[in-house]
Amino acid sequence: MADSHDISKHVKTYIGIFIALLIGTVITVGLYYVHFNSIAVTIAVALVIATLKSFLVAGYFMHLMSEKKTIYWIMGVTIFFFLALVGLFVWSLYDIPKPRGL
Amino acid sequence: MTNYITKYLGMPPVTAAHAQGLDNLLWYIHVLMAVLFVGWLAYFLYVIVRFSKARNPKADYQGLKGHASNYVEGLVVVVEFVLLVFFAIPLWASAVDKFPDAKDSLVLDVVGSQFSWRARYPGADKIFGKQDARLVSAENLSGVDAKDPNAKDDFEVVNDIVVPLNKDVIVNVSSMDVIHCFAIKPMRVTQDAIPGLKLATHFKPTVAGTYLINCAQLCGNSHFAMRGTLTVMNQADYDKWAASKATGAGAGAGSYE
Amino acid sequence: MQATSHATHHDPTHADSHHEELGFWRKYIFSTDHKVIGFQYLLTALVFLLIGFLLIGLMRWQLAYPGRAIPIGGALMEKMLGSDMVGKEAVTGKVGVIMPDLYNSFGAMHGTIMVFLAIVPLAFGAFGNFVTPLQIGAPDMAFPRLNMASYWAYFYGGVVMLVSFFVPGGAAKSGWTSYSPLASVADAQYAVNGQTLWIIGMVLLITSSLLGAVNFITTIIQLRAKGMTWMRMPFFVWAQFVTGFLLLLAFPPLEAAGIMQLMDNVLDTSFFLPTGMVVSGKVADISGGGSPLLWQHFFWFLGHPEVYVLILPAMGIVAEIISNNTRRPLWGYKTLVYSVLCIGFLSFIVWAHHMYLTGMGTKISTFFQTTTMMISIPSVFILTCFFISLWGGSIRFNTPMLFALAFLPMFGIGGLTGLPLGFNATDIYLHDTYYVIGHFHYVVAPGTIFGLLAGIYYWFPKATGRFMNEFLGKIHFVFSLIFMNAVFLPMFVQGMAGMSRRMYDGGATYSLQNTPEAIGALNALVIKHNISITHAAIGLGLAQIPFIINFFWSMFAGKRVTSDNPWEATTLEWSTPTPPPHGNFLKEPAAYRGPYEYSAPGAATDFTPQFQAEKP
Amino acid sequence: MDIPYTSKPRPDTGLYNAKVGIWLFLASEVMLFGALFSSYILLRIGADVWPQGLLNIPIGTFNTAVLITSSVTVVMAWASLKMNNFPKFKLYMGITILCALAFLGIKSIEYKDKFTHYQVWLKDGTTLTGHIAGNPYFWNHNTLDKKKLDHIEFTSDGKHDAKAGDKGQSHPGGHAPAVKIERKDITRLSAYVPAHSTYFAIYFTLTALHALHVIGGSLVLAFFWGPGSKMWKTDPERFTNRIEIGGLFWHFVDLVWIFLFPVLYLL
Ligand code: HEA
Ligand code: HEA
Ligand code: CUA
Ligand SMILES: [Cu+2]
Repeated sequence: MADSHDISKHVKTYIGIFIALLIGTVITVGLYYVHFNSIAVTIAVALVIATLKSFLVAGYFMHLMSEKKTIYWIMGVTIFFFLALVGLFVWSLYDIPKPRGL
Repeated sequence: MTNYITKYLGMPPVTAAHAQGLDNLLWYIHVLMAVLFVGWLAYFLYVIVRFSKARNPKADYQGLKGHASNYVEGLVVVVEFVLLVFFAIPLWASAVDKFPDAKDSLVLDVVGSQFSWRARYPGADKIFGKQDARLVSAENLSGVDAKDPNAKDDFEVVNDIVVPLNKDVIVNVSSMDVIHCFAIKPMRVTQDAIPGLKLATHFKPTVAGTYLINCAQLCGNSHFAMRGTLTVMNQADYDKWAASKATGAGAGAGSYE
Repeated sequence: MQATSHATHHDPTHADSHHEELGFWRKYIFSTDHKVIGFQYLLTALVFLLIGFLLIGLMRWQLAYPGRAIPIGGALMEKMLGSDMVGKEAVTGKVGVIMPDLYNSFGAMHGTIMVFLAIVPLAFGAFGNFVTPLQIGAPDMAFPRLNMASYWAYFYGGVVMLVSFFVPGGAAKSGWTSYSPLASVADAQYAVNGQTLWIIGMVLLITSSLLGAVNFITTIIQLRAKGMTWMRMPFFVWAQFVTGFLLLLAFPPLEAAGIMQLMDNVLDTSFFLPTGMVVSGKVADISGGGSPLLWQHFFWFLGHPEVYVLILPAMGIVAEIISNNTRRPLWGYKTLVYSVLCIGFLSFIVWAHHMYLTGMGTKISTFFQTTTMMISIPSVFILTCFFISLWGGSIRFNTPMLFALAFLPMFGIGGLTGLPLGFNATDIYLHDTYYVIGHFHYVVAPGTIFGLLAGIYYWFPKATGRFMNEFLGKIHFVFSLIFMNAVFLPMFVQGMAGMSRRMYDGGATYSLQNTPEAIGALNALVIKHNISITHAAIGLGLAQIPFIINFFWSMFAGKRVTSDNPWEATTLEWSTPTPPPHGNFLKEPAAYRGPYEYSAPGAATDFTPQFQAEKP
Repeated sequence: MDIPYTSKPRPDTGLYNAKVGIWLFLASEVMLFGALFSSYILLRIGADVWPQGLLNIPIGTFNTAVLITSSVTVVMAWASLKMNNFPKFKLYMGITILCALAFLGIKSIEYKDKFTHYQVWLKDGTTLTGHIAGNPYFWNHNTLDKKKLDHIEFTSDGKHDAKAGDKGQSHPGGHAPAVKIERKDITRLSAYVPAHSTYFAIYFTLTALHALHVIGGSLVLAFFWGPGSKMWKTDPERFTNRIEIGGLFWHFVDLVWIFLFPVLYLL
């Protein structure tokens, strides 16, 4: 377990991440007003930023950067099934044959 | 092939062109199942007699030696693989991808609703009239646009569908309300009817006569009685029937107004 | 037999010196002790098993004799459920005819009750709770209060389900799968209807399972005794571990979908309702834009892992009992463990084999049928290991072993008939026929139920300090085996002949009798099977009477055990006093070896328990 | 025997029980919200039109900031305990709870705006958005029939592209004067409630479920801040663990919002 000296170092990280998160939010909203020409790019950029932010929260606030193996296993399995869920749903939606006829 | 498969599996006779392939696969799988089942059962019965406490008071820590089990497992894997790759996948592909040419086929729109099947025929011009959801009313359930000239010779039948013999039939299956399932068991045809989607299936009847269309998906309290008939008749009779429908009273474009 | 058979400890105060006397309520009703909670699960779930059976009994009556009043209790049923549900015979006017809506309600509730209120609570709630902590050497579950909450969520879920029979319109009637749009259209005229209550009940049941799953997995990860390494865990614990993960990760999507369907029913949203629906000749008053297939995906994303939730614990029980009664180690323990992990993993990516006919393209259905075939391989491995474990054994045919042995071919039939369903081409013909009904009942009824019954007979002495009666047990076994097969074998014949499931009149509408000119319609023999099946189902019900008598009689007057380890077994639960006190173990338990050291060469007895310390 | 590892970590896993428990619980939460997200994707792909810009972005941005703040304060609260500084813990935890309340307050104002904002679909195929005179809640076309109204007084948001919809409440009265719309011209009328469209359906489902998590989480945190904090005196290690667990849940709630905000408000 970390002693209080370590912790005060952590506190600095927390503040840094807090600021990074706020900046991320501002950028996302800013980009919305700027408007990219293509909606796809807008969506991609917004999701990338959100993902980065979530990595910061999960990695540092939730200490995932330095967790135990058991937790990694649990979350790894979960993320895998989550991706299976989304991926196979979307795939199956695109793979519906069209009606036939003239 | 006079059909020992249908006989031993107790299935209805084969009455559509693609049905034999499906039956064959069903047969091979059941042979595999039977071999496994009988083999294991024989082993099982032997073992419980041979190794009962009375016969074998002292158990053996090592148990079975050798690789017999690996061979059995390997065999199952191989057979399943063969059935999958050489039979199931191609069969499905031909059911879903290899559609007959629509020009030479009869194309039908079949719409399920609680609790009947409504089939729309494109008529002599082989083109369906336009449909529009906003036109839907109790009198015009299909929402056909009567102004469209293509709609003039379209006609509809409820529950009693007629198709010509030995000609490909393409059915676009859909539903107005809940999910139904359009099934003609002797033709080995089953397709869910899902509101909001139009799903195509096809078959080629090879035996004239009457068949039952059944709804295979629970759709409400009269699900069990949602029965239609499919009548397969030779081309000449079919043409006569279609002509009478297209111009007959209560059918044709007139009924949409 | 030195260290292993201490005299039994019947004195609870002695066993449990350091805890204060709890009152009746805290001890038996709101207990946090995993063993009491396990027992609560057991009793509640058995009652639901009986209810589920009574429902199907009434349905089977209607299938065998369509339109005939049930022989007894018709008038009472009409009073309770109303005359829309229970009608009169056309000719005689006798009250007690099950109406189509009631048939559909019963069907949906039979499926729901059997799966979610009977088998899962038995397999996971009862056996998981009672046995798992004992087998890994834990004093209790990791979160005892959560455990209690889990039971009560289950209990209330069950109450909601039962209450739903009595609201206007009756209980849910869209199948246990509750497919939209039917689930939103049925009974839409009633503000609070069976469909809505079904979802609320399900949300409670899901909550219960989630709490249970969190608890089980934590317990297995954290509370294993000293020396109980992963590869020394009994196979039963592995099965529970994987089951826990299945529940944990597969259930939440259904909870989400349940919330969405609830909103479709109550707040008029249209998550699962497409644009342009026309219900009874009128364009439906909804915003549209939803997708009925979305519900199906969610349901089967749970539904398929769920079927392994039903079977894996039973396999675990069977493994324990086979090893114990062949007096030799389980063959291929490692193979078993990897197979069960593999099943757990794959079971998340096969779900759409229930949806082949919803208009799937070639690519996606190829994917799903390939994974479906892949998942059958580890099942074959597991069964093979069980079979080979018998080789070289010295088999004792006591009641638990009989049920465990019968499990093997029964599951075999059920599993093998899954194969033609798993190939999408053949599923075109078999989908939604009685072949499917036959397939899954073989796995859940003569399969899982037999496994669970074996478990009850096996652990009963540990839980109560008394044996169940062997004679009654064997009667129960023989008749159950005969009638189970008499019920479910003919279903394959019916399915092959093309009889659809969920048919109120047992397929009479599609029979040759009804339409003599129809080619390939159901013939008289196929229809007649309905009657023989029903008779067999009644026989099956009667065959349970010896069990019920045996269960309660033995609890109070059965033969007392003379040792803490009456079956001369090797796993840790047999080292506790009988019945185990609060806290389970008198001194800290430890595992010194693998779980199945039977007939080890050089050992003094034919079993060397995990808890027996190495000779110095 | 007592249950081991309730506050000390188990040597081989390095974890105490509750930590395994909360992560397992979060795993199931990932699947819960994941399922809703995937429905969002599927509904959106399947939709002919997907409304955009109907939500108030400045308010949403502010709320995001509020939630992020609460997330950092909760981890600071835990760090304070680690550093043995109980008063600071009280302070940070207090801020967290206030943030949670602020978030919920703002969210409920947003909800209320939506419940009184309407869209009418007219016979000629056009639609209008705006307010009905008297700002009633939750009406739809059936309400009109039930109340036997043959027309409504409707203040349109004005000539606008879809974007301006969110200005409805901030410009009461709007740019356009109230107009009278006859019942017979109306095919459909709906407030911005779940039944309005699949967009609002998924919006309300996701945000309400999220709000439930906020409520649940803040109740637990409030307990730790108030009566529960007595444990600091008796069993500080276990109490610190509890704060860590509560914090983990709270971060997860924040994390969900980090995705919800762009997905629902911006895209
Ligand atoms: C415990 C429950 C359980 C189990 C274990 C299984 C196991 C399997 N199931 Fe089943 N299934 C259900 C419960 C279960 N199923 C239910 C409830 C439904 C219907 C739901 C509904 O629609 O209402 C269903 C429906 C269902 C369908 C959909 C059918 C349809 O609706 O059209 C399919 C299709 O692929 C399928 C396939 C399989 C396969 C391939 C397996 C495989 O995992 C099987 C693998 C096992 C083996 C291959 C056996 C191996 C054994 C041996 C080789 C030894 C033999 C020895 C002797 C006989 C002595 N199942
Ligand atoms: C785990 C699941 C499970 C189990 C165990 C069963 C068990 C049985 N089921 Fe069921 N069934 C389903 C799940 C299950 N079923 C599902 C999901 C459906 C589909 C529903 C739908 O269409 O939506 C279905 C549908 C279904 C049908 C088709 C209905 C239709 O399509 O119209 C039929 C028809 O015969 C049937 C029959 C039976 C029978 C005879 C049993 C018997 O095996 C029952 C045996 C049980 C007993 C004999 C009771 C024993 C009691 C005790 C041991 C109690 C002891 C009590 C105390 C000690 C207090 N079931
Ligand atoms: Cu239509 Cu069943
Ligand atoms: Cu399945």
